[in-house]
Amino acid sequence: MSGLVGDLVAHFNQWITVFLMVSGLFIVIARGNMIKKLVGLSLFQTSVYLLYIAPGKILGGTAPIISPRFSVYSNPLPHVLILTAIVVGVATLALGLALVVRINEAYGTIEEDEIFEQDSGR
Amino acid sequence: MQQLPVLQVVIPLLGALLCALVRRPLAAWLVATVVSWTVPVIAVVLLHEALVDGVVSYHLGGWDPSLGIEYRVDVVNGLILVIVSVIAAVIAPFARQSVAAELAPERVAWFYTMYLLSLAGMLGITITGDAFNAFVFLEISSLSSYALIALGRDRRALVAAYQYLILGTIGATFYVIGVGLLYVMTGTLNLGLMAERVVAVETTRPVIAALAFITVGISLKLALFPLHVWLPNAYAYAPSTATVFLAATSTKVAIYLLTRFLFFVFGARFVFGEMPVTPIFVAFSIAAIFVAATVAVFQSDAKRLFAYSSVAQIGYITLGLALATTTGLTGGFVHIIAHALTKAALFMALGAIMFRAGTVAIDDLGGIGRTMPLTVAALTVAGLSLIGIPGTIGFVSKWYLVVASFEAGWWWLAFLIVASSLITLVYVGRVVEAAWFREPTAVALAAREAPAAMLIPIWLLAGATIYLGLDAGRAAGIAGKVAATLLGGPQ
Amino acid sequence: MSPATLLVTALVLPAATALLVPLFARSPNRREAVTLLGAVASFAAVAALVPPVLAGARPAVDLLDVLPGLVITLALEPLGMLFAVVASGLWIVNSLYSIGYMRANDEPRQTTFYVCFAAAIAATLGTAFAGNLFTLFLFYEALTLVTYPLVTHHRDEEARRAGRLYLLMLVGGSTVLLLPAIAWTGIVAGSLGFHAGGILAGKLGTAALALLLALYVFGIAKAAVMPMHFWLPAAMVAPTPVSALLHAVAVVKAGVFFITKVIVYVIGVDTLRADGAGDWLVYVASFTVVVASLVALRQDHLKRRLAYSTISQLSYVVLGAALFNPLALIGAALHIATHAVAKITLFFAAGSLHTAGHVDHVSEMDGVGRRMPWTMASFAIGALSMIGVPPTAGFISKWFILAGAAGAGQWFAVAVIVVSTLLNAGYFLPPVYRAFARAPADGDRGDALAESPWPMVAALVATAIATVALFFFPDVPYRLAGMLISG
Amino acid sequence: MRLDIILRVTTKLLLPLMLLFAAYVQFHGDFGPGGGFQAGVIAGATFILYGLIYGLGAVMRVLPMALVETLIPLGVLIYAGVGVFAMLAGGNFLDYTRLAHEPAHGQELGVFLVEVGVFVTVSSTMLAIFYALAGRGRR
Repeated sequence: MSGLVGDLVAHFNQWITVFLMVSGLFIVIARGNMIKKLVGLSLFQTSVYLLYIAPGKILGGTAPIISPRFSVYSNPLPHVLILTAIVVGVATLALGLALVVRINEAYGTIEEDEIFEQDSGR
Repeated sequence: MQQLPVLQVVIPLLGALLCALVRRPLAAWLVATVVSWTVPVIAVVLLHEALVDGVVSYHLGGWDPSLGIEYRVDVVNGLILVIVSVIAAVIAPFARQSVAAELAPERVAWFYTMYLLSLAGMLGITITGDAFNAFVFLEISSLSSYALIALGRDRRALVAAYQYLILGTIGATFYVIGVGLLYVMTGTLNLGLMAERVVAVETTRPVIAALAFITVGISLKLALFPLHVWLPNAYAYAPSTATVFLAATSTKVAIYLLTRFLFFVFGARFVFGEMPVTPIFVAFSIAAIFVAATVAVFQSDAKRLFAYSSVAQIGYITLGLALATTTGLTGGFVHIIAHALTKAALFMALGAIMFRAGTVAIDDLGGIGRTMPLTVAALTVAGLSLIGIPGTIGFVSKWYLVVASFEAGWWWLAFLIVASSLITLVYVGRVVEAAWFREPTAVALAAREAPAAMLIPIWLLAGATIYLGLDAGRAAGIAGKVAATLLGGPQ
Repeated sequence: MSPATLLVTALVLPAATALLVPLFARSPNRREAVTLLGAVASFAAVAALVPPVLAGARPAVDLLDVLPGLVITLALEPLGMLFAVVASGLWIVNSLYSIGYMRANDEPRQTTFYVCFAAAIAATLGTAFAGNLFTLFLFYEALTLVTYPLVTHHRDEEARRAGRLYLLMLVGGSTVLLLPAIAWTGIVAGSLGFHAGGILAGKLGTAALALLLALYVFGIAKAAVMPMHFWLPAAMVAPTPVSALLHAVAVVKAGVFFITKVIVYVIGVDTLRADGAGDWLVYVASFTVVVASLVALRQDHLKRRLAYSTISQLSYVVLGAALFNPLALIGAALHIATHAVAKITLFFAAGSLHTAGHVDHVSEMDGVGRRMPWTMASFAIGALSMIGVPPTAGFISKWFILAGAAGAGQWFAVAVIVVSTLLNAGYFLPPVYRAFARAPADGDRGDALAESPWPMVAALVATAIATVALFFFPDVPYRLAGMLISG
Repeated sequence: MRLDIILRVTTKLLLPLMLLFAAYVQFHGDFGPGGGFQAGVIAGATFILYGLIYGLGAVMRVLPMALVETLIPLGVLIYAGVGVFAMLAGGNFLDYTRLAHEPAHGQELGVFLVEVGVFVTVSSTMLAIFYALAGRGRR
């Protein structure tokens, strides 16, 4: 039992990642509200940021700026990658929101089932 | 000459910026045309170099591949570059009138901006040798294609774009999760180095999870059944030009990326020998071929019909990959060429009909062959290629797939492949029969033959399906080299 | 010209005609002159090939390398020669007939009609000249596609439904069954070429060989072996010239020609006879012969009766080939020619009746023989040939098949031929009897009947004469058929 | 006077500080955490805050939509321009070492220019998104 708890604690960052990932995905699938879906999508993407950043941290390492006082640095590459991923996430969210705004103007609702109902009725 | 690999991506990128800056419809179209006609030249030169030298490598910023991004062209992605850029070049002259007719004038320049961004993204995914860079390009092309789709006239285009955005983002995120796991295990993002290092750790759980994440993620982007739900609406409601471009190229690029990971990074021995990828892919491909084709039969909108047909046709390509033999892969890659040409021709013909008649509902198209004979004739030729009638390139790919099934000892698969042509015959027949053999409707009588700027591209593509079907040696030869490269990779 | 050049020319001429005809769409006279000219020129080119072939020449041309192993090749052999002569020769007569028929019936879209017709002949000659299975398959498919617009010529719902059935059954058969059969053959034999004695000897077991043969026989739906026959009666909605040349001669004969070629040059007669893998084919063909005749008995619509008769007669050819016996094989090859001239005569007569007074049913034929003597006399000759009564061509081919069956000790096949001859008489003699012996029907229609326009009458008399002539001068077809055996 | 006077005054006080901080983050990117992206977001937020408090019209007078729409591609153009310039100078795309006579200086210059490009694009993109969403229904 202590082994399991030990595993849980040792890999706590991964557990958080998994939790964020699954809950984000769940929201995307389970909610019919288009804004909520986008929120879930963002949560899902955020979990990936954590997935990349966490292994980049090296215990005892410092910010990767070369200085004679330090010899151990964190891996800078994941940060750079995730900066890019964040930009992508922002762009996706912005585009998604813009679409939702226009969908709301066109249909008068942002609930998916109501929209499908309107389209099938035509 | 040495700078060609990066120019392949930078030129459309600069073109997109230029389009955004000029904001005048005609000027934006001119920029798009110049760019679209430049990229295939570069792609052909690159493919030629790859055929002669094996691999063309380019280090961005002069960094070593272990640190920086490498652009790497071999026969496999050289071929895809040529396909994507040639389709773009053929679309350019077609686009001007079609886009002008379907979009408000102030949006035209944005359309070309998005179109060129999407092109840059696709060429980037194809050419890059860096897993994360591929993700960035994937998102560039995806985001711009969401915008392209949302520019459609119908309000359903917005919902289609939204759905595609949600599913596309999930797919891309799955991919990036897989890449992250691989990065943790191998310490590199360079595909070549990854391939070398993954062998030692291939049985570990993170690597197997990475394989699963990447496969599922890219399968979403390439619309492998049953992850295809975004595709029919997206293609049906996008502006005609966008449909042509996306249908002909975007799924092919995703398939390339999947191929690169399955055969090059993970290696065919591991993926198909030790993991149960073949049965899974064969099952889903067969399901795609039959289910999507059957759904296509019952569509009332020609664009939607051919969109479902795309899902079915992708099934043939993934089937070829799943067989993982030289013949199967050759068939798959010939089908990539075949489907790109055929679908581009079909959607272009529909775009021309949309331009002249304002509708592509099958009931409205009755007898339109009388007023637009050349357009409908091209549609018919492309339809024959879709069915796989001998003498067209569609036959060549199916021939390879049938032979590959026999070679694998799966005679039932050969029968399923040919039996599926029958469903294709039915849905192509519905459109063709309506267009030629019904009394003209009012809409059809009011239409006129499409302008030359549309007819010439349409017939170039339709002619190519026949030419490559009769002189298939060259296309099949390159596809065969691709297959050999993929199977004889660095494993 | 060398035989090889002639071969290509003979193929190119009808194709060129198809391309030229639309240029004269505005002027019907010139358009039809082009068609006739093309027909005569094509026949001349084909006929010029006969002497060299009889002298033993086997011209061959490689046209295109599609893929390694898939080459479009033309190669002439005796059976193909026979088929090509029949198809191109009857095209001339048929063009003449079409001119009369299409004008007299005010048919729409005549340009499309002539274009597709010429294209269909080009595809037919392509199948006749094909030098390997792939080329044969290519032209076979092309033939389906170019005849599809002809079947749906009337563009109404009935025609469209017939067209759908036509495409689905023919393309369905060829892609689902025939294509895998060809691929299988290619993989097993390592070649798709035609060789005397076959290319599969000793390469497949009995069961596999039987399956392969079944794939071919049923995949080649144009041969209309039951149950792949449904398309043929449906295709009768087309204008009569189409039914006459395509669905009595070119299209269906392409089917039985294909099957015969497969039996002789791909699987090999000796292989099949020794192995017993093809014995079932006798029964399937016999079944079709008898059942199609029985159905024909019950048809009142004349063209449909002719269609079922065609199904029955086609299986004579299959039966002849399936006996795996030299005499029967000669009979099968001859039957391709003899049935063609006789059946086209019958269809011409049916079209003539339709044109003259919309007489489409057997029950309406009372007394028409007195009003339309030329038409009905020719019809009678065609009918006699179908039954196999001397002095008509049908007798010769039937005789050879019968002799082959008897020689091979296939008494079942002999019985089938005898029974079917009786059935043939049962459904072909009543119309003849009604036409000549019964009094005309009451009402004004019977009085208004008169012979059709002269091009139609000329055409149908010509084919009737040919039917008789072939009985007295069967030399050239017989020698060609004989070469099929000697190789 | 409206009741939001406290907000208005505080905002006026905050704005210059925010812009200054953006500039700090931008230029300090060489020595510590920071860079064009972060600075761009801060600068963008400055204008968005101004717009939120003083209305869309006020901020659009400072930075009109047309200008913002030009700035977005311009920033990318700066980045791509640096890359292409490196190519013209004989190196590979984005090979900063070619930008100055000395490789180290070239690196510094290259990174600086690219970060400027990033700053321009990011800040104007943030603003464009704000305009696009906030401006719906007012036209």
